[in-house]
Amino acid sequence: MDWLFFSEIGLAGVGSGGLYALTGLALVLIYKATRVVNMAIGEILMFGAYVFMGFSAGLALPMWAAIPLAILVTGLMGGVIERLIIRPMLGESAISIFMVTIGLGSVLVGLVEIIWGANPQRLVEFMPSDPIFIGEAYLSSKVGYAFAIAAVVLGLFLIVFRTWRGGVALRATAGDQAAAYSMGINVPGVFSSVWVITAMISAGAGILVGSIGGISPNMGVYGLSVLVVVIVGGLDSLLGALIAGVLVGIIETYAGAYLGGEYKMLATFCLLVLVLVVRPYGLFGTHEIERL
Amino acid sequence: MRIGTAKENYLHDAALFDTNVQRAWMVALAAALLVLPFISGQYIGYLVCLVLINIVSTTGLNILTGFTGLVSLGQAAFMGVGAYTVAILEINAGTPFLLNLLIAGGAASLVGVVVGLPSLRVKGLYLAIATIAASVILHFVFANWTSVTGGVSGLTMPPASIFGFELVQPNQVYWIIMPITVVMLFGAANLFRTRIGRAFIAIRDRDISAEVLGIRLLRYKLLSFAISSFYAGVAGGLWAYFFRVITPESFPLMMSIFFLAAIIVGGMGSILGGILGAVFMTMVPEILKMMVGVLSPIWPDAVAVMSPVRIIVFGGLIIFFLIFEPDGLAEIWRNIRRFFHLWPFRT
Amino acid sequence: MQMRQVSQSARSIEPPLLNQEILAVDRVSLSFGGVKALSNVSFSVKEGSITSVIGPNGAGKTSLFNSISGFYKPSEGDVRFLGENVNKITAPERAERGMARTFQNIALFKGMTVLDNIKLGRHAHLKTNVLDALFYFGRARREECELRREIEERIIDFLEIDHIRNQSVANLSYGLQKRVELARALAMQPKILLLDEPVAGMNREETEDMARFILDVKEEWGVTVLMVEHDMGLVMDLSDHVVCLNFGKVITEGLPGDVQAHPDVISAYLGSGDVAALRKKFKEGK
Amino acid sequence: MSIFHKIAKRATAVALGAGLMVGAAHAADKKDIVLGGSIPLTGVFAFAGVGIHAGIQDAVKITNDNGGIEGHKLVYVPEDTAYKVDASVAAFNKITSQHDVNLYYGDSTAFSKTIAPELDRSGKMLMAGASFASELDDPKKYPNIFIPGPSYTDMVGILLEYIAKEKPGAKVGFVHSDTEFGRDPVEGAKASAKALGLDMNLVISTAPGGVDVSTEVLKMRRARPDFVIFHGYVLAPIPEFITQARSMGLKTKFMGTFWSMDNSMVGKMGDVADGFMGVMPYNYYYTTADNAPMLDKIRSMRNTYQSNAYMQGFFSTMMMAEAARNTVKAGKELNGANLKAGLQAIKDFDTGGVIGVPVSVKGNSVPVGRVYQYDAAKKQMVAASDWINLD
Repeated sequence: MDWLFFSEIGLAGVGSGGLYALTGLALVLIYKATRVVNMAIGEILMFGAYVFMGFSAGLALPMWAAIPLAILVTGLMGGVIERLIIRPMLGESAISIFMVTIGLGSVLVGLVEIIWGANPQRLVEFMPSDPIFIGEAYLSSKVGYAFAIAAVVLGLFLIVFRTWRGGVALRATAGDQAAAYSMGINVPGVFSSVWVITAMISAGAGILVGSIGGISPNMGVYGLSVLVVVIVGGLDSLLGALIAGVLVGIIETYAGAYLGGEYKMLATFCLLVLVLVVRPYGLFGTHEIERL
Repeated sequence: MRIGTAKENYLHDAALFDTNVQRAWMVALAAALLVLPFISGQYIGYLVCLVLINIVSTTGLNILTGFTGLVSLGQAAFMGVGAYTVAILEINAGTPFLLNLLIAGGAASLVGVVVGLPSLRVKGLYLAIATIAASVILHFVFANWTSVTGGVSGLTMPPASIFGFELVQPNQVYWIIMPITVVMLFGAANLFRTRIGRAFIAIRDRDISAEVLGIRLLRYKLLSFAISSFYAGVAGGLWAYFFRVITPESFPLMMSIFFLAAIIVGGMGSILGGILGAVFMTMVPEILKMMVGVLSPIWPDAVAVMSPVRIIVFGGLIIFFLIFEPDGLAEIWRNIRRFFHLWPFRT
Repeated sequence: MQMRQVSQSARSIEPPLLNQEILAVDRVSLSFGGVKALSNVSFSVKEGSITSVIGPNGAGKTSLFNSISGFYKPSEGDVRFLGENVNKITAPERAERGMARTFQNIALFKGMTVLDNIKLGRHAHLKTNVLDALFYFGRARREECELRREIEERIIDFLEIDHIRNQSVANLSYGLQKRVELARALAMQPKILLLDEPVAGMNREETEDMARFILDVKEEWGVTVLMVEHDMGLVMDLSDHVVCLNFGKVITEGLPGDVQAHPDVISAYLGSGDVAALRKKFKEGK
Repeated sequence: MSIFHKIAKRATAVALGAGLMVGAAHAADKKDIVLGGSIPLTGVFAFAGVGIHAGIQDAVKITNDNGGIEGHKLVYVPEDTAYKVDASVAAFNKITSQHDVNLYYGDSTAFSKTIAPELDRSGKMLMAGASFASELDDPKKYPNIFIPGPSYTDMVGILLEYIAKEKPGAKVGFVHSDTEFGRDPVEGAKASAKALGLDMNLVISTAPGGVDVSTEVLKMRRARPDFVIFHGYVLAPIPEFITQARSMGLKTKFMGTFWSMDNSMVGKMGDVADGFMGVMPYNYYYTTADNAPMLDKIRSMRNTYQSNAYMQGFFSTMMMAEAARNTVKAGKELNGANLKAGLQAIKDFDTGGVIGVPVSVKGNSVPVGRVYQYDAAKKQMVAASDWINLD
């Protein structure tokens, strides 16, 4: 057993897990506030990465402008999506909205192909490429920086979510929409802002994911792994998303390293099945009591 | 004007087609189905067969998702199980195609029941996501169980044959596909005239109340999975006889979404809806192609945006119907019919 | 159809014996995460009677019903139905044994017509299997026809809902929906009928119709009725036996008049702040 | 430009025009030969499909300008497939039911395999396509199909042969995508590496659509191969692999097969493109060589860079036309068997520079190729070896 190799794989796993956790956070946030599982999360992430490419490579803007702009534009798009297709579905069953987001994913793929074409692309390099060594263990610089950025964003977000007034409103809405509404919380407003915020988080994640592995219209597949992350963690648990994100990252990486690339997805989804059988509502999710 | 048809007894009242006009239309449709392959070219024949196969699978998914309320994104994978079963039987055993199709349906059914097992404990979104897991895992099996499935390069199989006559071209395979589709459609329609169909709808509308009213939830959910995947398995088997090459890429997740889209657009919980949805969604790309043909003199690049536009239209239809016409084309169709039935008394 | 004959003949062998206990609730307790919804509830229902459970809001009446019909599992105590302990028996099996119920917040299946909703009630007594169903030959066809005839003749006519049989239940008035629920419960071939607030939200006329139906069910069909109801007038008029619950406990039980006069009952309603409502109800009842 | 030149040019044009008209008149009384095509003009393979489409169009035009195929006009009937097998089969059915098709271009391995039984049954057609799948390189199993170049196994073979010559006993890594395309040459590559005395100490399969390659790079870091061959990719994740390998100080040389060899695609790799090598059966659009009139012709017809997919479509058409020519010349009916015989009769055929050496058909393929290397200064793939013929 090559322990250095083993630990390097582990590091890489934690690194990619950070990105899963970040995207998983976006998914959990939408679910907590609106009870919707957003199947288009991978496509929103992809869209964000393409917008970034448009600004950085297409318009040749500097990084300090391209990244915030891409995040803002994607956030704006999140708001538009909410107004146009999620708001009219308010009050419909969760399953219907789930299917709407599947349709949304498809529309986004088509849009990206029309605007930027179907070819795979690379993003402009903006992270240092010197490798990182933790002890003797090697960590790909991009994975390392991406993890660091994801961790910082996650930390900031959690602080804001716990303290800021909007975060409180969101948590209240998550508890009980009708009650929150009667207490004067602007529930539709909360919905809109949740979509905006999650689209922004996804765009950020998309830029990081894209800068590691390149971007293409079928990059949305990434969303499937994120889906596993939030189910494993529990759909309504932020903490669950963080822990499951890292867990899925590690499992996927070890499976890829020791069994082969084709086992990555298999390992992820076997974990999903295991969790569904053993703890159907995830490691940290709450099981809602059913009523007649 | 077709109001005031008096029913003679309960048997007639419960018939699938209850007016003479309806029956006349059915006879006309049957006649059309019988002469079609003689007058259509290979291309039309190809499209018709594809539509029919999609109708079978869509109807299967409709039973599970539209009628029982269990969303599944595994329909394409279940089709894959059926297709591989048929190919393996056809290559190794050379058994008659009807038997192969039955076994294919049965095999898919079994897999469907296993996938449905989590419905004991989870429902709604969780179950939908469990079915995604099923399609990922089945895809892995198709791609990596090389000794049985031929791995990534898949299986190539001989055509179906009746009395030594090989059915190769679309207009020939049609004679397998069409009758089976018709039988399976009648089967699905019949299902909802009995206690089983009613139990499915009850589970969809209020599962817990249904349980108190005497319906064993797990048994009926699994039964719905079994029937639905049986349809998928047979559809997959037909697909195998139609294309005669099966690879793991033949049944992607996107295809499952296609079937979901078909029932949404056609009308969830309506047999007619499943048919209309399958026809419509299969024909959309063809319609777009024709539009490109019309547009190309004015806009030469039209063909370049064809594929993305198709994807957008596909997703857009899902969204549009869910928001504006959740009962789908079937409801639109009923409205049109109602309009003509009552015309000119009411408009 | 065969099934129906069997059950009828079974009934004719054992003629209904009044005063024989058909359902017994024996020291049943139920708690949700530490909150006790029911504690040590005991009472019994005599065959052929109309028994009512009353009590202020939140007294645990619906929890009691849910425990009887098998949706909740009591944390302690037994429910006995036809002399058999049904604690380990699932809700569908209880339904099969002859427990039928209606729901406080109407639980009709909005995707089906009135007729299909009623037919659904017979589910547990039908035998059609998948193959019969797919081909609709033989048993399926026979069973459906027989069921249809019986529902038309015995239930639809009885409850006077023939004009709406082919409508979707979603379009019906509240009163009619309640009536369809009763029809569905009757289609279950019940030995005991659990009615959860059968006249809640109904106007005077609808209430009177429903009262008549409940009496007829008891007298003509010979079905035992257990109901939860707030309408004291109805309770006093119809009941043979009344059980009063408060805070998950049985305060008192007995003949309607006795229960009504019981000081604990009045104070229970007083304590819940419903006193004005209670007075009004009592007045209406008299 | 002098007047003399202008006149000369116009004269040429008139002569050409006259020739064209003669050819057209000539062709009019002979039956058209139809080349059908399932072309992925849209979808994930569109970048190739568009090139293929242009290549076929130009080759058809040139053929007809030169009097067609023994007087028969070549007609190209394409249909978009979006790189989906069912759409491809639909296109095939549509085209064959509307035209009398003798030649066909298919867009994928799966399509080729799907339609092969139908080709055998109808016995009317010869088919080439975008697939170089080794499995198709079997005249017995696929009598009506050919590969317009070396099979994937042959491509890797050419690379391995080059490696063996450059550095005998070198350590070689093989990185492929976990798809039918990617897995195709794995077994063949292992066998020929062994035969050539190379040490293939690293075989990695990557998940399709997988974004993160850092674990794969970790494996590479341990195996320290002298050469790594990528197969089954167009672009991603090759650049990231190379970037990380370079940042770890590996001196490995990286190579690709045909579909990752397009000049503009390699250019997109950025800094790490320099030194990227690979096998390509054809010359590039910009290759200047003596005695390459076809390349001149292409450049005169299209003044911007054309992809390697263009060359592929162009060469496929040339080969199909040549096979048809041989058949017509032999006075035989145009059908699958005769066309295949006509194809196999192609010996030392001068492609006018599309391929730098005279080509011959062996089995179902044309196993010839050349190793190129990217020169960042020129922004071009330049030849790194002579033409290699596999036997």
